[in-house]
Amino acid sequence: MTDLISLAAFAPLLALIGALVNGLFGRAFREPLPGVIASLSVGIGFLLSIIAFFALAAGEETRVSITLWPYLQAGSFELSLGFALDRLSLLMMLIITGVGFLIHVYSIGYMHGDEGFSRYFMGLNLFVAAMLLLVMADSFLLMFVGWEGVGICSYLLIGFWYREKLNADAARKAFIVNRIGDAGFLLAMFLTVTTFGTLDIQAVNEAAGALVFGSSVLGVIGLLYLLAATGKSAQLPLQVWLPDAMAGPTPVSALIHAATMVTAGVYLIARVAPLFAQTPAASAAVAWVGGLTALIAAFIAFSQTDIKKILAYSTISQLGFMFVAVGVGAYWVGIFHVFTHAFFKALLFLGAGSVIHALAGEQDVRRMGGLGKHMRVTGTTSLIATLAIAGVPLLSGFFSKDAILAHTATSELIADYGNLVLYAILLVTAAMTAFYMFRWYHRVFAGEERFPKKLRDSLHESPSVMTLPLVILAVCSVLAGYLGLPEFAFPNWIAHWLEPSVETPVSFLHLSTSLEWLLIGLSVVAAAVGLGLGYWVYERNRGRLVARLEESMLARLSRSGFGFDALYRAVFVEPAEGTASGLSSVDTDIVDRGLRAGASPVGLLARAAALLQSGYLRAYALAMLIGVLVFALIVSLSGVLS
Amino acid sequence: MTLTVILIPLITALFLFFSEAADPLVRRFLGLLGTVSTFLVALYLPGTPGMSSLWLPGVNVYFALSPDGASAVLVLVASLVMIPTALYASGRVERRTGSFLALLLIMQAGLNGIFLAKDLILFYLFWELTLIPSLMMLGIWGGTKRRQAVQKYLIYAVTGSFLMLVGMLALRPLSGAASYRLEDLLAVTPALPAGTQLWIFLLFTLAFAVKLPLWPLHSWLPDFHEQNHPSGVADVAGTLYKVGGWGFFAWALPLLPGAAAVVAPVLLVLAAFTAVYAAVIATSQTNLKRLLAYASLSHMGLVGVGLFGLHLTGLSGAIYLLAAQMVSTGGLFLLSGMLYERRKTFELSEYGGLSRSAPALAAVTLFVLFTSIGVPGLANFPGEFMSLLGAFHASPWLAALATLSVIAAGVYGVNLYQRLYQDRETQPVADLRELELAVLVPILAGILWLGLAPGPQLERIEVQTRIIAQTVQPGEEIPMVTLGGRP
Amino acid sequence: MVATEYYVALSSILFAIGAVGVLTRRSAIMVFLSVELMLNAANLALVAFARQWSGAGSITALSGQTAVFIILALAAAEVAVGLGILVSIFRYRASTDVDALAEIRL
Amino acid sequence: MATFLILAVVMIVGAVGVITLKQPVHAALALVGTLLTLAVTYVTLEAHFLAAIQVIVYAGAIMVLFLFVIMLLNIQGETPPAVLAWFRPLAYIVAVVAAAAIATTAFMEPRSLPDEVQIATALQGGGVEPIADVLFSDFLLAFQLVGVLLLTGIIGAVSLVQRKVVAVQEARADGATKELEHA
Repeated sequence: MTDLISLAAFAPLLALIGALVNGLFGRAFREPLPGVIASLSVGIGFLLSIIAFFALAAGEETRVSITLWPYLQAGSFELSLGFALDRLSLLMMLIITGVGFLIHVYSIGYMHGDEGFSRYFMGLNLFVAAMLLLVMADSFLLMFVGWEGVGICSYLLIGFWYREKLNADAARKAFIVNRIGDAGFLLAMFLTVTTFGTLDIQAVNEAAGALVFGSSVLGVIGLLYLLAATGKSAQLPLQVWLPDAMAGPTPVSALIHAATMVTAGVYLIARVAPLFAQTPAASAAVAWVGGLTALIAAFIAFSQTDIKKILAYSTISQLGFMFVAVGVGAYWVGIFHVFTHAFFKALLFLGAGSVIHALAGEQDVRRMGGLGKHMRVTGTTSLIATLAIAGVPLLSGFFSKDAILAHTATSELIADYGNLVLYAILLVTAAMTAFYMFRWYHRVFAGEERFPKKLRDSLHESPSVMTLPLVILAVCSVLAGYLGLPEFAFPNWIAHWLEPSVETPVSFLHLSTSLEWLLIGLSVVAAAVGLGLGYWVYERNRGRLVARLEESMLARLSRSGFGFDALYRAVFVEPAEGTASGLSSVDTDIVDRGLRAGASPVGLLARAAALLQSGYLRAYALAMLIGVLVFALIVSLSGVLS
Repeated sequence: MTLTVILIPLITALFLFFSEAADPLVRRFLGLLGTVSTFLVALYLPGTPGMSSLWLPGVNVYFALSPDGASAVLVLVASLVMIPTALYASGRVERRTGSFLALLLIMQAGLNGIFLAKDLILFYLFWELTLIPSLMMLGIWGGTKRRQAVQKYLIYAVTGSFLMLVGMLALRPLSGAASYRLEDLLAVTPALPAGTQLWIFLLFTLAFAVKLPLWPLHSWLPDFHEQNHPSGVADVAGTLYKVGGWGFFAWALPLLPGAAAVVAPVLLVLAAFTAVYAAVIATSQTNLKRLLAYASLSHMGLVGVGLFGLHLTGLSGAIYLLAAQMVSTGGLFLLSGMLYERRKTFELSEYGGLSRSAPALAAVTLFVLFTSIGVPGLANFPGEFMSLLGAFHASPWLAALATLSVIAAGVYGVNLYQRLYQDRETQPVADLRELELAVLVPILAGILWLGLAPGPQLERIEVQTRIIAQTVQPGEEIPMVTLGGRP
Repeated sequence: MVATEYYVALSSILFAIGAVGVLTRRSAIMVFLSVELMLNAANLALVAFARQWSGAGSITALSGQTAVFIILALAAAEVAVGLGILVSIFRYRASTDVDALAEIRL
Repeated sequence: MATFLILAVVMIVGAVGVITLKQPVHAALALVGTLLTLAVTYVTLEAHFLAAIQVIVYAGAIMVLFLFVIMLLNIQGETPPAVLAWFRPLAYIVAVVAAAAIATTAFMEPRSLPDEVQIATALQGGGVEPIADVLFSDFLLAFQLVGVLLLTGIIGAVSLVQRKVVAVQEARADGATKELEHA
């Protein structure tokens, strides 16, 4: 059975080969071939993952580890690279390769006619390989290899149309902010080695369990891993790069900046659950970072006008929800939300992609509207996704979000860190999510048509290669929810499935069933309020109310993304550039000239010595005589003779 | 066998000196012959026995060479990098190519000597021998302000090494060792009184800090690289010649452990500061060569951080990083040579959008840039990781400071790529030609080999690190051998 | 029989006078003469000590006098070359003033 | 003791004369006087052969050479030194201190003289035959080297003179070309 599972180990290799083939010979291939190669390599990876998934489900062992080759070795510190395929990593692999495959197919249509066609698919394949490496790694080091690998691929793909300075800057910003998170990851690894003596995740998890509850060193390790996670999952304070990352092609935003890469932070914390379970402080920090990010991101999403920027802030907000889930100790809930979010967010992005594709690159929602009539499939699938993300009951979003809310309310791990306040925040954010998603759907698909008339007749639905993935994703985003029904009343498959991988001593308050239903009711009310408000503002009053609010301070604050960009530029970027040029001039002027000045006394000494060579013979004779004299004195006085 | 690694380059250099009138292809063939055969010999070096014959009887100086442990690794990597360098030099240096190549090979012989020498005075001999060709390459083939650069480089290098010579010569009489060979000295010098150990170690530090280079003694580096021959070949040789780290690793730390324990924390501060300082400055540079100079200075800061952590992982990591940065920084300098050949300038402001007309060049540059900023899975990462880890054991805060250089490295790496290859297109350039491809293939192979399979090399390095870790017996607070095995 | 110390004192006085001559006289010839004088002062001391060491056998005693004999030969050769140089300098500079030759320095 | 004093005074007066007399010829003659008195002192020190040599070689040959050169170059007296005025007193002081130092060291350890008989037997009157014994036994190498030395002295003197002739021919040749140019 294990060899069936270990087949999945070839998935990253396949993706890598696909990337190499496209990279080296890409330009030689005609248009769709690179796309086909890339999609195939990811597709086969998907099949392998499914086989492994069912083999693992059937088999009795929960974890298969495959060692590759020894990597680092110094004294007692041994580290060899290897994969650890357990239920959590296989689930993630399914998401990555599954959603990845759909997006690859979609991209064949979307990138049609682009002159960097093969380069695009090389980047996408490389990304899938790196992401698989990240989730399959058995040690923090190999995870870090995948961690930076995805950072690089996102840099390559965000800056795909590198000729515009805007895209290149966005790519650079994403890379540098990710790099800050990676530095945090490095420090966390160092502390892990000094504390546990090894980087093997399973060993660390077991050892962490043995440590005293809430010990400070664990707290620091947790915080460092949190810093790494915020870098990659665009949470406060490192969330500024994701909105700009929309400069990349839309399928890239769908795959990387919605479904897979940004969830790496959540996966990391879930993977190191036993460690976080031991430090309520660090977990509370995770939860609060998630909560605040969710709230702020939702607020910013209100006023955004770019179709993809709204979805980007919505992603940041949903990631905030996942962080709260893993923060409060409900690790399977976090992964469950990752699972469902991957589907409907990818669908939303691909829908936006097909809208942009149809409107020949138009991304501003103010010049869209009423497209539902013209693009049937995109319209309906986007509607399903919007309802799902808004948390409308019986759709996947509702189940995962409700689970998060329920577990936040009943969490004991961070009970004394204000989990109820957090619950309230999340509830409000859920409502806000419903509102801005309704706004998004309405501005694009409903209401009067604001796009130029001449586009009207050429408007057509995207080709089937793009709409088919939309339909598949829509089906998934409806059904996915039923894998994780509320435990107290219904069979919950995903909790049971992830249990062995993330089992921790974390417990939750046991509520009476009536209270559970009350919680579910509350989340339904939140969704209803959000949607209703949206309907009242945009449908009934045709957005007149919004026009009046346009100039208010809140609206400006929201549009500017809470001023984080300006703040970071003023606090970090300018001073950094200032110190850089300052240090550079210090280096050339002070250190350089200083040392040269230090050498000047030697010059003085030389000139003084030259005086002795006056050229007068008699001076030389005198010098000789003095020499004789001194010698004679020494001999006579030192009593050598006697 | 070990002697042949030094003799082959010397002999080929001799032929090359007289090949001035010969046809360029003959020169290229000779250059390749020399470097490739040296590389092949270097491949079989680790197994072979060393040699040790009495050289200066009066003073008991032996001509002792032995390819144990880290020296074989460094010789192997240095000779690997030398192949593309010689090939590119034969293609790109116009004036007196024969003697340029000869100097390059003499430098390679000197470098192999430095790494293999197991006798202190022989080490010093090769240490100075390698300086001469480096100076001549800068002085004869350098840029407009080469004279000041040579003067500064000479003053720094020579003052440091002469003082070191004083320390070296004093070592044997003071300690009463049988000879200047490493094993004889190792038996006796650790027992020297703390005072003598300290001043001798400081003399050693002065010379090695110039070559490491560490913060206050580094200002020769930017000028050295800026004024060198635009093909970047002399810079690669210069990068190989940054052997201060090896000096500390093979000689200063093991011979004078008492002083090392006292001085190392101070040097650790300096090294960490150099790493961050240089990386931050690199972000603001507008001249390509100066930017690469500061980047390599930042790497050497990390090597220093690894060394002065006085920890087994750090020491092995520092030497591995030393080897890896030869390949990556060497590759970057060769690429800068290729860029200069296309646009005849190093000013970054005149570059832009080259990726459209030279995609292969852009891809390779990006790959080598990512290696240089320490992306895991590529050459620099294992060394950097272990160095920082070693330093983390010594002092977490300094290691944290040094890790900031990783971020600054990311900034200058990506900035450089954007200014060269992205944004609007300035002037289309030719893509990689076959000579350049042939030059870059060994570099890329080296990067992948060092990045993906550090295991065997680390094992060899560790043989020598173990000796140092044994002799360096700092106080309890710096765990000497065990890797933080605390439960 | 006069003690050797007196001869040594006398020779040192002559040597001092010769030295003053070398240092103060402007003309090269005069410097030459003073050098000869210093030379003879040295010879005197040698002969005085030859007598002093006669107690140690004739070989050691007479070696002092033989040394003087050799110094004489040396003085002759020295004067020959010295004057030759002097003549050539005179032709070149038409003056034997010592200070006039200052520019031979670096 | 009296003879020694007389000789000493004469010699010192002669020496002072050498360094003070304006005219070079007078100075040379003063030096000859000193040399002759020195020869007499050699006699009192039992060095008869040396005394003879001193008179013949030194006073005879070398001083004649000096006089010859002085006459040849008809060197006038000296003008006072214009340069390094501070130099003269310093020279005097240094010379006096040097003489005093050497003298005092001698007088600090007075050594007893061996008796008459011993001196006579050892020095055998400083005649040619005993000196020849020493010269050709212990000092043989020195003797040969002196021969070489004299040879170089001669060659040196001749070569210095030789250049003069060549220089003259060149001067004449230059002169000719100059006229050619002018013509």
